[in-house]
Amino acid sequence: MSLNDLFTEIILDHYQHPHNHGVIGKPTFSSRGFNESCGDDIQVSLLLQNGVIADAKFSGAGCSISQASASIMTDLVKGKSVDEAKKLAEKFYEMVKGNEGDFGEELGDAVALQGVSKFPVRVKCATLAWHTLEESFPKDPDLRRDKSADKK
Amino acid sequence: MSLNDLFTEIILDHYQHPHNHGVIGKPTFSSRGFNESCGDDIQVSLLLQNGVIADAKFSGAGCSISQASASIMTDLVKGKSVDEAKKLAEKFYEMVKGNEGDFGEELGDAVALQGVSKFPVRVKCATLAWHTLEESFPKDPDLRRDKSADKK
Amino acid sequence: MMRNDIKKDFPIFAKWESMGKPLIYLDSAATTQKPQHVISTLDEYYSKFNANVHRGNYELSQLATDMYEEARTKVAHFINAPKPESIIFTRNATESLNLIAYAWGLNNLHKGDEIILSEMEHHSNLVPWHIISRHTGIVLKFIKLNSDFQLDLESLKQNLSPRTKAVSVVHVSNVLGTINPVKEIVRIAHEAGAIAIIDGAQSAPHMPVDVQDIGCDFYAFSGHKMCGPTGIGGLYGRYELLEEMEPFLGGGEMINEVFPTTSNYAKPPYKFEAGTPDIAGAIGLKAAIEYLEKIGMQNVEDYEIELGNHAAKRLGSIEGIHIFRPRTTGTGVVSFTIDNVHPHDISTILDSAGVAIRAGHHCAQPLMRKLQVQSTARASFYIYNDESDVEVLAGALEKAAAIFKPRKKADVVK
Amino acid sequence: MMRNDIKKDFPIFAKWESMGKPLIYLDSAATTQKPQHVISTLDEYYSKFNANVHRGNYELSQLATDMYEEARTKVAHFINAPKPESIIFTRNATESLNLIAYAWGLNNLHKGDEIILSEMEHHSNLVPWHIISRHTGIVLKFIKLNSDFQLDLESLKQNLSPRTKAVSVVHVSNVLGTINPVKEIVRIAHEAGAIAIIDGAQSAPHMPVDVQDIGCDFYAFSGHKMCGPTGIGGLYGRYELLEEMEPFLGGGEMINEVFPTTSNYAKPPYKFEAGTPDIAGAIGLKAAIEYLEKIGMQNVEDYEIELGNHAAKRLGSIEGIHIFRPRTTGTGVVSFTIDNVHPHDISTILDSAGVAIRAGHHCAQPLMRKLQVQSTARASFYIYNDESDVEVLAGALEKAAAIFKPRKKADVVK
Ligand SMILES: Cc1ncc(COP(=O)(O)O)c(C=O)c1O
Ligand SMILES: Cc1ncc(COP(=O)(O)O)c(C=O)c1O
Repeated sequence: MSLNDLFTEIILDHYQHPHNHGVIGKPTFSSRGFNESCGDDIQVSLLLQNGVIADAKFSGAGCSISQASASIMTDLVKGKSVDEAKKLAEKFYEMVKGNEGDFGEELGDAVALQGVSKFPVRVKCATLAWHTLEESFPKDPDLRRDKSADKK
Repeated sequence: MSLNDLFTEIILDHYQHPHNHGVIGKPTFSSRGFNESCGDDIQVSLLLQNGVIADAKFSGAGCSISQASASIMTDLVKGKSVDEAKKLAEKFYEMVKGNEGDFGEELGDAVALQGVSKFPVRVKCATLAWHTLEESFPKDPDLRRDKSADKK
Repeated sequence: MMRNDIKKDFPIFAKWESMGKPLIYLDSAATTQKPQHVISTLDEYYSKFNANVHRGNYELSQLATDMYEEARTKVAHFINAPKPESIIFTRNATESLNLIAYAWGLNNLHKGDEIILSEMEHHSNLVPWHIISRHTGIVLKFIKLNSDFQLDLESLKQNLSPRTKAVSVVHVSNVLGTINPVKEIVRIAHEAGAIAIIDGAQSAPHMPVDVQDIGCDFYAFSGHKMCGPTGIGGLYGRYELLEEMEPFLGGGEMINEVFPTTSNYAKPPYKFEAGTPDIAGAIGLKAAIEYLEKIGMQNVEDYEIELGNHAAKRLGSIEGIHIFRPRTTGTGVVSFTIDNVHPHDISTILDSAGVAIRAGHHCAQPLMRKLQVQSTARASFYIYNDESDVEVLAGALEKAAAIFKPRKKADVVK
Repeated sequence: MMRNDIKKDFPIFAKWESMGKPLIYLDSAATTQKPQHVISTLDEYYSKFNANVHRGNYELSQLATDMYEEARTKVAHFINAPKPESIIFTRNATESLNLIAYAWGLNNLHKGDEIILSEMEHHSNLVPWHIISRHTGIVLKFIKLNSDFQLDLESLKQNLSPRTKAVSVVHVSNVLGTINPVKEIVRIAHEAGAIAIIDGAQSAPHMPVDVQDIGCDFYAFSGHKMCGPTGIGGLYGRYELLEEMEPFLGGGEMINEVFPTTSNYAKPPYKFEAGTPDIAGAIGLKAAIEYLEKIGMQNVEDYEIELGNHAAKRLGSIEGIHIFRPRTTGTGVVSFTIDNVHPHDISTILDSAGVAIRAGHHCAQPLMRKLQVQSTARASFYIYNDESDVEVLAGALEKAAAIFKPRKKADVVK
């Protein structure tokens, strides 16, 4: 359980210089998530175009792990469909739970969070952005496609 | 802690053949007492005349100790003033608490309850009638004299 | 089959034996004794893992949190709740029933609404409704007892009305030992559009319980009556109902956001667990369930029923005894009176023989009135009792009857 | 003077030491560790004296009842309550405060009535009033915090009105360590005709408390924060007020007579203790008080204040730290933030050095907003901590600051 496994350079960089920080004006989906134990509070907003996530942003405040995870997550889901994004989330949960596997291919920068699996109390921080992303998706699969695409 | 110390012949006799069982029609004072732990429920009613307790009765139901104690108590307080009755009650509490002393002179039959002091769970039964008696007396000492006497 | 050395698992028996005062404990319906496994678990928790739960981000707190949540999972499994989150930790069955009355009742009931209880309820399933009734004006109705000390389901049906909002009954009577047909009662309640509440204080410790099979909306129980520590109990609630409900106690842990004058709440079960819970208690309860599961709840039930039946038969031979127990089903609870001997006196005479039973109204005064007694004596058996205990009990009762045999009035002394 | 081997009384420290992971426990404001005396007392109770209280008429039950009532007497003596009967056993401070809100508040407050709280309250003294406010329409007002993290008594006076029915404030803040002038606050409340409620969760464990000197109507506290077991807490209430009040929870023990649809109640404190209490918890709390009294509460207070002051000074030398603590009075609680390092990250870094602190909103979200932080880190010291713990803490904090030192944006990977 070395701190270096947790606070990697990539995490610290995303934390101090987050990507996609902000709010989308007229998002297709958005959601807010809390982590009661440390007060993390994150908002995720998404813009769907042509069946894929064209833009993703996050705002709110939290610890390095939750903020870096949100920064990386918003990078990753861009260009993905809702179903692809949900698959990524599943992969991510697997990784931070400590399951074995090669996650680098699909999860990109997010593998920097693999060390979280050795810090059980921090798993909730790492997954917050992803859970909030999933919460933003409508339960009804039909609604998960963007309306703009339907109009065409 | 022999049972014979508790269930003396005198107690059993008072229990099976209680004295002063009943209710006084127009009592000067009366009160009702409960012993939650065994469901004892006793009513005491008193008639004051010329500054002394002319009649005392009890009713209700309870265990041998509480019933016998009520039977003996009502015998004892007859002919006593309220203050004398209160003093008797104090003496009785002392005895069942297990204090040393010669109680026979004042407490008469009630000394048959001395053995209760060796059965702490039964002390509440023995004192119920006496507490109910005391509860029946008004707090204000002026009211403790009988009204009939005042009218004279 | 029951091991015949169960008593050894409970250190209190050896302790009293060693003091020359063997303990014949027949008051397990009030609270059971605790096996060494439970006592050691508490010791280990405090000596090794003690920390507050759900709050700290450090290892020790995480360990304590995990242990606390594992206890929840264990309880859920024990009564076959569909998921751990449907279990709320409380102090005891009483608090569980009050939680329902306040959180569900106070917020959902209106003047004229009706709740159906039964004539054999414990005060814990009566007084909370009296309190809510005072606040809301609801009406309480009662399922009648028949002459075999069983609930009369016809009377339940007659009590139903469009205003019936809940039916709340005891699973097993703490006085009569009657096992009520709760599955049938729940079905009738649901058909009438009412929710169904089960007071399981005397069933969880004594038989396999399956809340999904019973189908109830709530099921309340106490840890201390099932080999667990004092201070911990539980409430199973149907999750969707828990989600809809307002909270009961307010404070730390049960909130999402708190502003000066408003707050919004966490999800169940946390919504209903305000403040620092009895962490050690929950973990001790888990140990108690581990212990009971090792014996097997079906074994527990079979053993108790057999011992209860045996005791009822043996005591039945005592002159002047009246036993309040259904002819057919009956658990390890045997309530009785003996002519001319007040229950309190019985209890004292038994105590001097080392036999601990209970005498009184057993927190069921309305039932006492129904039975037309002021109080009863009650022997309640558990896994650590056996037929030899019944013998000692019967012997002491015969002695009691002899002491209080009616005699002629003596000459008045003095 | 404080013995310097206090740590030895608490087995958890030796256990972790022996596992090669020494524990530096700085989260005692959340819950304290337990001395061997408390752990052994629980063990002894369950192995020797376990029985239900106030119900059985046999010797074992009487012993348990006596021990339980002696615990009440002990608690009364500890906070100088005028008599044991003015102490109600609850699960924790949270339940105590809810008891007041429900039993007193719900039955006595009307639309437009006002309760004055403060800006530094724990959720346990906020959320119950939110709930009662929803039921009754009462208005909540707040005593302001000044720039030295103390309550502004002028603001209390300005908030008073003829509708003020209660003033309820925390004795010692669990975030700031501020010791509030409760005697003065109570006097002001009483002059205005309001009752005065004190949340003593953080004072009872840490200083001599005299409820008669304070003059409050209610005083709430938790056993687990003062070396006692989890699951037990208490409420002191002025006896006459307790007598007038309606009950809170309904059930066994708290009644006199129960009829099918009504009941009347026992005297306080029993009126407020429905169901089987946490008997072992109360007896364990007595042991905790015995332990603390042996040390002497004045010694505890002096030691903690000195250690708190020392820690505040030592931590003050760390670059970028902000300490939220009054200049003059302050207990063993030191809350802080460090620029660029989130409290949660601080806590993880400290944890890896074996230091247990708490990071979060400390169940005081309105206070966090007032302080304009999302959360803080909090080190809370107790009798088993010393200056060497402060050194380890400070070293680990310096490491945290170094890890999170601002750096230039890296080339975006991939
Ligand atoms: C000031 C204050 N009040 C109330 C509480 C609630 O205590 P408990 O969780 O034991 O009910 C706490 C502790 O968290 C506290 O610090
Ligand atoms: C049937 C029944 N319900 C409720 C209770 C209340 O249990 P507790 O006192 O543990 O809250 C009891 C036990 O006394 C009981 O027997």
